[in-house]
Amino acid sequence: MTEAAQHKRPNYMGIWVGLAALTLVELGVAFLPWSKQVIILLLVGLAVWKALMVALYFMHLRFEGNRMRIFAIAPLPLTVIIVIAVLTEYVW
Amino acid sequence: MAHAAVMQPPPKREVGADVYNEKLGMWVFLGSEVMFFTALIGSYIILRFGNPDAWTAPGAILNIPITAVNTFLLICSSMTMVKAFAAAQDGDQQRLKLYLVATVLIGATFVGVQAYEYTQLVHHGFVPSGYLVGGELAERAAAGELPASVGIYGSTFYTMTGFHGFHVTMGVLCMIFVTWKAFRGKYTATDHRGVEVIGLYWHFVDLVWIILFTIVYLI
Amino acid sequence: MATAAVPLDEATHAGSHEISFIRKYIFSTDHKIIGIQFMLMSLIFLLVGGILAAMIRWQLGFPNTSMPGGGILPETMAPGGILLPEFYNSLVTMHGTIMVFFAIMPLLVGVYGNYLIPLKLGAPDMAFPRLNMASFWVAVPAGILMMAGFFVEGGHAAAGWTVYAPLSADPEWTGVSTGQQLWLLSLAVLGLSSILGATNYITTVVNMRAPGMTWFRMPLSIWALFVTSILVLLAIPILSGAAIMLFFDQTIGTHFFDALDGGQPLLWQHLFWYFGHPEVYILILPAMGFVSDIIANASRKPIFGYHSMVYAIIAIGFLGWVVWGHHMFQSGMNPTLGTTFMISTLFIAVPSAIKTFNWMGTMWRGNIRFHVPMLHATAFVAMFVIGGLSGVFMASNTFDIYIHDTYFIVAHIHYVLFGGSLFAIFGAITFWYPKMFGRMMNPFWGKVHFVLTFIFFNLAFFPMHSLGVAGHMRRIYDPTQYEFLQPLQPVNTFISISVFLLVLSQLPFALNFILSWFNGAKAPDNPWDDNGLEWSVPSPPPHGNFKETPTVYRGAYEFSSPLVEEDFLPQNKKLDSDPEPAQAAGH
Amino acid sequence: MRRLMATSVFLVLACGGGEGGDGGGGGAAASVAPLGNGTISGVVNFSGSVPANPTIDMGEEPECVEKHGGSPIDPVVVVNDGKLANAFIRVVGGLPAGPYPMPAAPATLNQDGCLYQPRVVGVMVGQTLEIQNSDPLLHNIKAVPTENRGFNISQPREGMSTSRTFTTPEIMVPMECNVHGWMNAYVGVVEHPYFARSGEGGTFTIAGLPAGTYQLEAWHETLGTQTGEATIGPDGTATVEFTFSS
Amino acid sequence: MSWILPPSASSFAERIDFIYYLILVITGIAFVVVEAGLIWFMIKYRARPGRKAQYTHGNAKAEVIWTAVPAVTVVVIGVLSGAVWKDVKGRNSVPPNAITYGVTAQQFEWHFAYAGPDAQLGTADDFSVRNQLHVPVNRPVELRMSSEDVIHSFFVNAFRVKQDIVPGMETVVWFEATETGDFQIACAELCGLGHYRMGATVTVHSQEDYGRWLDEQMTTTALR
Repeated sequence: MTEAAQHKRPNYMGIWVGLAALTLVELGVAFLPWSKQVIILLLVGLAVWKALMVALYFMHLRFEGNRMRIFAIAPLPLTVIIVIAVLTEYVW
Repeated sequence: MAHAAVMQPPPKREVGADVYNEKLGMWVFLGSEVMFFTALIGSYIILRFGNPDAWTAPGAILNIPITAVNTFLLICSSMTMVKAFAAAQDGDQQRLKLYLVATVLIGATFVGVQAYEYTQLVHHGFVPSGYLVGGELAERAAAGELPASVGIYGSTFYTMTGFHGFHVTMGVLCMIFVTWKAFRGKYTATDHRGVEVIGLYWHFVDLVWIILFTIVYLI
Repeated sequence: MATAAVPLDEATHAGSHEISFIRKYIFSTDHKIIGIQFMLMSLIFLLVGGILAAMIRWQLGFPNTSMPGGGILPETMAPGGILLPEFYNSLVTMHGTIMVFFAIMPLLVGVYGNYLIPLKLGAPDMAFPRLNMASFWVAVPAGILMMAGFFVEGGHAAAGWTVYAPLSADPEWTGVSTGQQLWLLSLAVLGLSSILGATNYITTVVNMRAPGMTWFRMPLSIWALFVTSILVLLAIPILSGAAIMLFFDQTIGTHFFDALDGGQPLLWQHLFWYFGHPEVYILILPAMGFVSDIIANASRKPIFGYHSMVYAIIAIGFLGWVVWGHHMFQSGMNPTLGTTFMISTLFIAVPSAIKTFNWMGTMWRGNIRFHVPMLHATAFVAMFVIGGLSGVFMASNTFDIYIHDTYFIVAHIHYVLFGGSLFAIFGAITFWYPKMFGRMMNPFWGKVHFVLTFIFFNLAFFPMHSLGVAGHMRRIYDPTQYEFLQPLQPVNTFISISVFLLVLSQLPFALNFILSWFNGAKAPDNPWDDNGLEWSVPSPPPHGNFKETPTVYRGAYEFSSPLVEEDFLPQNKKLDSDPEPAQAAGH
Repeated sequence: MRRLMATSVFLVLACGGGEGGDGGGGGAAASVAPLGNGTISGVVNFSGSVPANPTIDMGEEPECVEKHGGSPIDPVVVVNDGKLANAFIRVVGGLPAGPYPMPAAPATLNQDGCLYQPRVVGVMVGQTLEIQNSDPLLHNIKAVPTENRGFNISQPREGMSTSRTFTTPEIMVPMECNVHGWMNAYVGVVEHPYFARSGEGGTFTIAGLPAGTYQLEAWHETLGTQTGEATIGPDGTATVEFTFSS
Repeated sequence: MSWILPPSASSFAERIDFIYYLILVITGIAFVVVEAGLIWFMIKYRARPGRKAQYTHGNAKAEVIWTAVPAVTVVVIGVLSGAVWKDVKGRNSVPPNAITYGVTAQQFEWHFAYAGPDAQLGTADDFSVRNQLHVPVNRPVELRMSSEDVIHSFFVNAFRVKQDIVPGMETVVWFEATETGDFQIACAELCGLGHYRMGATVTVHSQEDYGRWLDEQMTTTALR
């Protein structure tokens, strides 16, 4: 609570509108007649964007101290390691 | 943080994460949740790479319109949640209760819609083991309109969305508890840890759904 | 951040008013009681696991002969007292499972994580006492589920403790369905317990250290438990997820690991070992921590190279995440990946070497008191060296071609888990027993137990190396089936006899443990002249631990300091030269 | 299917602990008095050219080889001067409503010389099937049913014997030994005791039936099924013939 | 209690064994040094009245040394065994002149498929023999292995060959036998209650014996 209290409160409605809009964009992109790869890249990009908005503003990571942020993102590398490593079974 | 100073003389402590225990604890717990969904989503990515033919084009089997609405619902619930938190900060009890109740209701609706979606899919003959023998989809597959076998598709779809739904349900239950406490006026402008902590969990579940909706339904 | 006040008042209100027997000893929120509860539970499982091991060894040492007392087993396990192959597979599976998940892991993390973290950090209790209670009472049903598997139709899980799919995924291949499902459920439930525990430990270590207890004044045991908790927190969910997928494969017909319908058997191995290798360090890091404390105390010397010890712990904790592939060199995994994993694996030798040499450096020019904990600690170092060195053989993917899935691996894991972890656990139990129960253990019987255990442990497991070098496969019900193994049968018999004696050697410990509890000599506050905060409070410590939060002025290893007359200097003892710690918390 | 069944069984066992499994079973039915004393006797004929049975390479099981003397063959289709053995005949219609008497003796399935003796065996639901090992080596017995609960057990030594029962009628439950891939047997699980296996001479008898007209079905592992009808007159006997052809 | 590897009979066995003896020597030295030092310290620095331990927090130089030495050593081991791995198990490590056999593993049997008269595997005239692999000596042999049910592992002690066989994958392993005679094949991955008995034999023939055996097999299978 405290961290949120110390800074100027973000515009939650704005974030909400943004998320809804991005969702609509995603729905549009998914059915575009483009190459699968491009669409996947776009969709993943949009998803990450939305996820970041939620994490940074709704979960207030944007306004936490650095210690707190480190705790929050610590596991992410591990999620990448396993997927990449196992995917090499197919890649080469 | 003037408010805490009046609670009681703070015990001297080494500076830690610079946040109170419940909040740190929830973040730590979310760390393990991330790894849990890594096991599920990671497997999904790997399995799909290994056997792309078992997946259909978006919308061919899954009902995208209804899940899109569901996605919007979950986003709304995140908004109401964060509004409730803001209200708690301002000590605005009325809006706190209002937004908490809204969050509970929207969350419950999400679960309900997902249950409806499941029943529809099973009705069409899409189950965790793939096509339901003799089901409508199985016939379309026999006719060559759909992949011959979607066993792994069904497995991953139901497991991932199912466990997300399970998390939402748990969230709703905890949220009901928090709401009940809110109605008993337990959350003040100075101390409303419960609201913030459940909020963190709730937003995390929302975040996971954002990822799931994209990779499961749209890709 | 004055809200750090919360945990304190939470803990103290628990202690303030009188609490019923049930709330005090059964559903207790006191981290000390919970630690003791975990200890009793896991010691019982340790016994069970040992008995299973003895049965395995009977079959290997004396194949196709009736096992003494085997008559009481039902037809489906051992008709006429002679074990059946399927039951033997269950024994192998359950010995591994119970020892890893229900004995060693709770003994290290559940018991001492609970007992030591608040005491050594000067905290009144865990950050979340009720969550702590929950983590124990979730572990109990997990244990019950696991034991239930022995009594269901089709027998218990028989696919090895690594439950490789598809052998484990489809009842058709083993004839086991219910047993395997109970196994998976039990581990999923136990996983929840571990995660709750880890959340608690991490929060406590980060947020509840007494003033002056800076990161680099924490005892190495706490550092180890902290890093271990992080590993638990992040590794266990992977297992839970994988176990749930396998459970669905077994029950509702999903195809995650079913090659016939788009699944991938190797995916199970990747997931399992991605959890499994951090798990290996979950099982050794705390042991290293306890041993560091004990060796420094017994040598009456500051730990040699404290900082590098800390960095070694962190390094091992990190490396644990990038080496899992070395369990899969021969699994058909991408061979290029194999080389990568070999390199990363070999590098684990570096932090391990640092720790070993630093332990020796600590003893060097010390004034070593050989109390029972120190005997076990020294044995730990000696045995861990063997386990570590034998690890180099299989880290080399090339030679692993030959010894993979042979008794060389069995020897290695037992030198690490028994010679390593279990000796450290014996050390820890004998070291902190006075604090936990307020009584001293009998040192004579402690020494007897140590000597017997040490001798028979080595007689039992060292010969296994030579079995492995001769190509003796593991998990073989009857080695005499292979000509090239028949000459090795005498070695097998010798090992088996040693194992029986090893199991018997635990009798003095069990008796010593139980009897001392009731009529051991009353323990003083600080029987070992140690510096840790836990020794500054009565034995056993009262609810809430400290009358007022202690202040810490130095690290935990200031032995034989020139500043004072006696050869130890408690962390909370203020000398005139000591400045008050810069007050960070609660600005 | 089996998985789904495993689930339900799991649900039962998870709270119940292992019931079922071994043991004689069928206690209730055992007390039932015979329905009659009529007998259907018959013969199974085989017309056409007899397909050759494959030889088995028992190379690394000398104990089994010597029991056969020379290279053993896999008795898939056994025909002696036009009569077909190892057909499974059962009454499929015309029976009065149950309950039916339980056969006194358990059915036996013997593993001898790395082959099943007999290759085809019938049991009534709840009747004990006794599986014996007469070979001094490991056999495992894997039942892969669709209706009943499967099992997979081992008999590593000579003279071992294990009992199993089946809970649901099923034609037929395949039995296999995975150590010796050529070993196959078939268990016919019937809800009544009125079944038989055609012997070496192709003949069989079904006893204990009241007078009446019965539909019968004969099954063979490779030749499919044939149906027939028999009427037991006042003299209490009836005859029936089946003819399989390749 | 022997640390000597059993006799080997394949082309790359020596190289694998060399890695073993190399590691054995290195770890042996480390073992002796550490354990001896440990015992020596235990005796020399045991508590005696009037002694006081030396008050020291460590020695940077010493720590650098015992960090660097193991690091260098493991790199050497890694590089050496990496090279052998590349030739034995690496991608495209199968020699071009290798004879190919098919291996099908199932609970609890091995089926070895041989190319028929057309010398082509995977054609109608292939024949397969249960639990018997026959190969010529001094000729690289490629096994294309697949599993019917669960994971098995193809292990020949004397050849220093081990490779898991995973259902749904075709795993390939190769070796070149350098001595004639019979050698035992074992399953090295727990595959069920018959695992301990899932053995087979690989018979290494001289070139001409192999030809003779092959001919007689083809004639007998032709008869069937």
